[in-house]
Amino acid sequence: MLRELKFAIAATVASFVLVGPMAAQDGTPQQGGTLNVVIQPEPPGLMVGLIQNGPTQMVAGDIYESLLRYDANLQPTGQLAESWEISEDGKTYTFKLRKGVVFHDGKPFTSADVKFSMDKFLRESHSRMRTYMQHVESIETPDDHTVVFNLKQPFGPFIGIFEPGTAPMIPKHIYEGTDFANNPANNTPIGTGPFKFDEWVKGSYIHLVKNPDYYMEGKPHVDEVYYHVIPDAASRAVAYETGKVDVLPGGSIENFDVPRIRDMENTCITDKGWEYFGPLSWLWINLNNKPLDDVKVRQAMMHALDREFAKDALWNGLGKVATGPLSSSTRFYSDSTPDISYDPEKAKKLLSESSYNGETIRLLGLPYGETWQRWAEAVKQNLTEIGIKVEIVPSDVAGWNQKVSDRDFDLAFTYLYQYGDPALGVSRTYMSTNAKVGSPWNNVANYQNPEVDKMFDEAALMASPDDRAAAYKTIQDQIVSDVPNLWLLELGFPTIYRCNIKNPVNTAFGVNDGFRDVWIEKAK
Amino acid sequence: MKDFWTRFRFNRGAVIGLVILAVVIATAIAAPFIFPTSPWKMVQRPFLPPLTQNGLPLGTDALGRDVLAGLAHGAYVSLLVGLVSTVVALAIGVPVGALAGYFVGRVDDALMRFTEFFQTIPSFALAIVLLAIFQPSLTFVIIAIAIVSWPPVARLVRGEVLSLRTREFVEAATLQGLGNAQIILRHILPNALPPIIVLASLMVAQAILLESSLSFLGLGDPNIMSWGYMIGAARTVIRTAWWLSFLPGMAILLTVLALNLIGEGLNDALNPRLTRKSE
Amino acid sequence: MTRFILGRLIKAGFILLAILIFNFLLIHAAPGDPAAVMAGEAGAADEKFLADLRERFGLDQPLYIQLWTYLQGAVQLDLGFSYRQQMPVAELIADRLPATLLLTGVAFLLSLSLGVLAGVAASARQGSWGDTIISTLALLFYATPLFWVALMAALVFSVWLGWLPGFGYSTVGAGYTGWAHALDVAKHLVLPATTLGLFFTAIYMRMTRASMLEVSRLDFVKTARAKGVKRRVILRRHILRNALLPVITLAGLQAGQIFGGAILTETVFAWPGIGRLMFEAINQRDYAVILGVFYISGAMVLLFNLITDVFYVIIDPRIRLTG
Amino acid sequence: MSLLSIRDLCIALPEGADRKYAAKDVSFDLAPGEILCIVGESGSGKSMSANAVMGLLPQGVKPVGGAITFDGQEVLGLSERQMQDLRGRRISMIFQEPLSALNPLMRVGAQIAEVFEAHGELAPQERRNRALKLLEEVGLPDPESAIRAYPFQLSGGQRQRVMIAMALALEPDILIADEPTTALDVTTQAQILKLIENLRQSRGMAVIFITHDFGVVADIADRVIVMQTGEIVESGTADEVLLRPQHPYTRALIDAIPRLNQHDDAEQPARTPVLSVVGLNKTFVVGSGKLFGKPRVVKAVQKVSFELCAGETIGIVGESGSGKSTVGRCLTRLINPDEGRVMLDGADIAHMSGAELREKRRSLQMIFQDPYSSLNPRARVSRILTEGLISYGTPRSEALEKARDLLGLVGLDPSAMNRFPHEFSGGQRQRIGIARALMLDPSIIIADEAVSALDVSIQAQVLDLLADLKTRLNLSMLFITHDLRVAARICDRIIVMQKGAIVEMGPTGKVLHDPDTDYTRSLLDAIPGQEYERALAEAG
Repeated sequence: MLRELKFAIAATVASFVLVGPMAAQDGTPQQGGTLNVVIQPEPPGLMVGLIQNGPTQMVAGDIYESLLRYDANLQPTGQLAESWEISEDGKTYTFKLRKGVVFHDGKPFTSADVKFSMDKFLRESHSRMRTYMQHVESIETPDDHTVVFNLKQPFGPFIGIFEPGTAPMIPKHIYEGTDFANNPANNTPIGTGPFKFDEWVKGSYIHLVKNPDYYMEGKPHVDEVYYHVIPDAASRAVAYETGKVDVLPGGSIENFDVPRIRDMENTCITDKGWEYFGPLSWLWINLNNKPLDDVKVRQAMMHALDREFAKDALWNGLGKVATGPLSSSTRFYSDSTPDISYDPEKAKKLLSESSYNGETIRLLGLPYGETWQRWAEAVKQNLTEIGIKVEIVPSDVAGWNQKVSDRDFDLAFTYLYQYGDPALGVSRTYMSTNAKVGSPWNNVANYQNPEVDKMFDEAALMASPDDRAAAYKTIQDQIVSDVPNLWLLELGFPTIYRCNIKNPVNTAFGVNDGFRDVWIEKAK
Repeated sequence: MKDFWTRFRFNRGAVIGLVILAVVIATAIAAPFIFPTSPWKMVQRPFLPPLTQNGLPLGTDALGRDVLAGLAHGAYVSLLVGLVSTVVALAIGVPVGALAGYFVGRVDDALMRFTEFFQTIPSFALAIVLLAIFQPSLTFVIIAIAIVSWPPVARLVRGEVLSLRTREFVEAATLQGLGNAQIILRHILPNALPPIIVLASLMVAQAILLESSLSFLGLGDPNIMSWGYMIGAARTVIRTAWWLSFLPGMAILLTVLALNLIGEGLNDALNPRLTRKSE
Repeated sequence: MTRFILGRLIKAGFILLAILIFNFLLIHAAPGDPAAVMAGEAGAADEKFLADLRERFGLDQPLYIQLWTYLQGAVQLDLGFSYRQQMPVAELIADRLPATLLLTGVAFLLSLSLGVLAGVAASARQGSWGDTIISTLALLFYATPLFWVALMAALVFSVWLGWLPGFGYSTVGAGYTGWAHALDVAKHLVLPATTLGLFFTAIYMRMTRASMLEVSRLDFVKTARAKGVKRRVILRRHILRNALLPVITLAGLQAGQIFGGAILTETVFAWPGIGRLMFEAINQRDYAVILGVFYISGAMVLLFNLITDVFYVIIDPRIRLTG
Repeated sequence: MSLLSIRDLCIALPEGADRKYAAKDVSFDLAPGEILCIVGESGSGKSMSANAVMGLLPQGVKPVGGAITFDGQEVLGLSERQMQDLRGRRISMIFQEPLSALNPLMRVGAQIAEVFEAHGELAPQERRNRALKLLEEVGLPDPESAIRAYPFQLSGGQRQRVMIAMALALEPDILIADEPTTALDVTTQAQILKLIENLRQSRGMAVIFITHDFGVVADIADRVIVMQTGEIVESGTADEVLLRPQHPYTRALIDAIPRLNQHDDAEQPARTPVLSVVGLNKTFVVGSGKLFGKPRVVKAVQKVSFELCAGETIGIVGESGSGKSTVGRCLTRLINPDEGRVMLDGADIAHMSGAELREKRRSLQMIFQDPYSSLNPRARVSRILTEGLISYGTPRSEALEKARDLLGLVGLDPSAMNRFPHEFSGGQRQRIGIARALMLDPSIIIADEAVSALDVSIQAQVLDLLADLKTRLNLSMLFITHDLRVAARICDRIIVMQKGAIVEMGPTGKVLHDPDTDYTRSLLDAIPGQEYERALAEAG
């Protein structure tokens, strides 16, 4: 019977085509218009150098820029940098900056700002950047429009970090010598981006206006952008239907609502624009707890999970079933890892051979809304079917963080970004050096495998991409056979928008890269 | 007792309420036998509308689970929460009120200030906080509800005791050499009972509402299928499958309505003085 | 009279203080380190990051010091700083409070006036079909889960019929001003206010009806009849005025309830008030905000009680002249 | 011709009442300017007939037969509008409880003016002046301020005067007074009665006066109707009915009236005091409920000292608020006295507590006023009687045994044991109360208004019972009452209290017949029906 229902869902999924960004490119841009976008939750602030959560990045993507952009295949293109080159030994990166770029307050943007941003500001207040910058020996600014990064040793992923969310360019003249965190300017962010900050009515909306002195001819096309704060998923759906908003970024409405919205008049949907983040969801397994330390139990659980069903019933068939620790859009992804597909029979068999006898497994759900709750319920049901006792442990965001940090769980939902490169987004969750209790984003499972540690270290510092590819292949095979986590899905977050809005998504960052190229086609 | 029944039956609403409640209770008890498989079992295609599939008269929810089974098991939870939390609330409120009313003066002041805090804090908000603190398991849901719903009991009981303690039969009891405990338990409380019973019946109703509101906000016990949970879960799909929110809502409405009707019936029967239809 | 009010104010002050301490301890007993939460939102964290946060928000201080500093602030309406929202709590609340006051205020007045009217109408024709209908409706409202009505209302009137906006406070970007704006807000207010008001309308109606019938049995009503006063006059001048007293008391007690209801209504209708702020804050373990909202709501409720007390006193000479 | 004539009036009670008719075949006439008294015990339907005239019967109670003709006009058939016009203008009414009969939220003036307004008389400012005049006429001190006062600010008597003023506003032909003085003190009662009498004369207004008190009847009635369970058993001129009653029921009632001079003045043998009270003080602080609300201090009991001897009965009399009941409660420690000693065979129970007090208090029991609230409605008689004894350690069986005996003693059937209070009549309940008091074989009984709530006939029986028990068990009794007649009936000595202090104390005969203080004298003079009593005495 479950079969039959699969077909049913598969059918509904097949019935619509994903409209890729390419499709949206055609036609000549028209000027003007207002862009109404949903944002949620309300960002704590817009100064992306201090805060890097989703909503902040989304808005900041319009205000701030970095040196580069990345297309859907994570290939760098120019933004504030016209050109760049990497030395043979992979230790020197030289960027040539665009001329005539000014901040929103009219002050010119120069290499000094780059050095200040990377060396001072971000080192101090951007935790992810802090780790990246450890590889940087020194930053030189031979002239106003040249920046040279000298690395201690080759660091493959380095070229992948120059995006607004990671390396935003911050105005030196405003922040130098101030207390960054409490600088009043944080409330009126100043960047070089296509849009300027206008006003922010807390709990209601954020208003950006076109930056008239933007350095790219004729861009941006739209006059203003409203980010509407609507706390409740259902209301967000209503907002789109009643025409109050025109763009629903990934995850802003409940997945259950997607099909209905998707089928509306003049509505396009795409799951592109997440290639850089490559959000991968999985269940942490607390390897410190019996019987989870038994690989047979873990394998049994892995095969018990009907992830196809989850994808179809909960994610509208968007995204992919994960095959291992890397998401398929991440560099050096290998598609030939050992099989971990749904197979209840095999699961039962493995379980019977394993050391499991009737312990209750505590499953910690992710407090990010309906879909995740349902998912937890589904997983619980899956595991119950093969004879594992499961109890869902509820929690709010705070509780979840606490429990995961303290390793107070048996299984815990999570999903993390991979930032395009295993060295940036993957190794952190599998290296024993990173298994310290106290953070919910390191090697929470406490997976200990010296082999893997070693290979990760080496792979990160290899200069040649091919060598890295080979190294990561073995790593993936090894990890998958150890099953330290139960990998679920490469999440497909759909961006939904009115079809007369062109180019909402055209980089690996999707809407987070700002609406520089967006234009609205007036109804004829 | 007999005339209690005659008076109770005199109120048609109360009888209707009694019937509805009886049905709900029956379902709650019978649920495990009619729907032996857990209400969480995914039995069919998601979002099956009602009356489209044999064996699934009310269709399925977002994960293809039997809605009817959910409702049946939910009835059990709602009633349980309603009753237990009310009992707990009474267990707190009656002593507090009784002591305050009987030992007037300082004791009274202290206890009543204490009660006032709980009344001043918006109780629903408090319930949320409490549940955020103790993570939401059925037990804590019940406790939280009890904690926010005892003050009215205390006030009511206090008022009753206050007026009863000066009654001559209480003074007589004192002269007869009875101890305070005996006087409170055997002479005062029994006479304060009718209004308490009435209030209790209404409290059960309120508790059920509160529970549903809490699990609607996702603060219920996630391992338990309750009506509030069903609405909360179905809320996001209200546009595509409105019946998923509608049906459990009706269930709550009917149950609470029934309890209120019964409450009024009890009121008419137990406190003839305040009776609504007194000619 | 002024004495009476002064007394009440002082008492209210003490209650508020107690509430502050109580809440502070209560909420700090909660699991979930705010720094961790915030780090969570930042999408990544290392020890330094967390340490910085803890330090920045004084979370590294011992509890009693945090309490003391909080109390000191609270007295001068400095309710602390919300790391989550990067704003002083007082400002946050100040931003959201008007919306809530508008919502609850309107809902309250609506329910009170409607409730009393209906109650009077019902009691005046006790046992008539009109009475039956009103009473039954009241029972229904009284028994419906608030959030459910809200959902259904949004579904029917906003989605299916498209008569009224289903969420929000005003049409964003419409740039209305003056009356246009007021009208716009009013439109948005209709659904939330009515759904929030329904339950209380029911309560007040039942209360009014009951107490009208109660009073109409008292001797002085008979006296009035013996004087040959007309039925309508008796109803208005003698029965209603006396019957209102308990209703007012009840209304005072209901203040807190309405506020709780606002949390649900505001979340369903995306009404940008402190009810919603509160719920978000609790999910975020935003201590400062939770405490702030509790504090303010407590104050509001007390103030409200005071107003009703004063009102009561104005109507009832027995208290005014002996109090 | 008669102003009002009632013929064969039948008033039906709603379903499930104890009897079918509130009033049956009631017929009488009322001539202009005469005072007709309707006498009867509670539940005799005396006020129903009067209410019927006003069309003010309680819900569910309705006239089913007969005719009421007022001034040649048939009243029963009239529409509500027509009745409204009649009420207040032609016929007006005053009630028993003047406090609850006035709207607590309206100023006195407004309530009087309302009468004119209701009947569209006078211009608004005129109305106030008239109200003022009326208040003067009914003898309210300082009408100027009274007119602005709220009911709760006036004394009981003043309120009743206001009621009367209201009733007189439009100079009606008939005033119906329903137990108008029952809730008042004797002195006040006397004044109100005089007022009504005067008004009748000055205005030639007819009065229907409903009461249970033959004394009052004797003082004001021209003609009397005696009612029993809804029917008129006797009627006639005051003299006929009061001095030459024909119907046995009437006779019984009249015999039951306690006589002022009906007490033995036999010189008391010197007795040993069992209870001596010295310098008892108690002050209440009221109105201090709210912060800053200036507390009012009431000196309820001031320096009260007296001795109660074995086998003696002392009556404590006084008007409401004189502190007589407080004394009783202080002695039993239901209220704790501020100062003073209460010596009970050698020990001062005023300053005892805990077990000691409990032990001592055994020998000091009370009989309460209200037979309805003095028995726990949810306890069987057996429990009511025995639990005290059991709590003192007596075995259950023994206690039950004793309870049965006592029931017999107070004249109840032992089968009463396992019934609930509500199954008994008022008199029977009072007997149960007495039995309860005797369970712990006390040496002293304090009876607080023990018979005030009872109808005369029952009152007599209970008084006899008490007297009898007292002698049989050699009890000492403290008899607290507002009714001098009752006191006269069973007391050896009488203490008169006023404003918390003892104003006079002495042998009953002395106090009643040549009192030392004016206050006592005023009390005595106020007692209604004294000439009548003499008349009766002469008639033998």
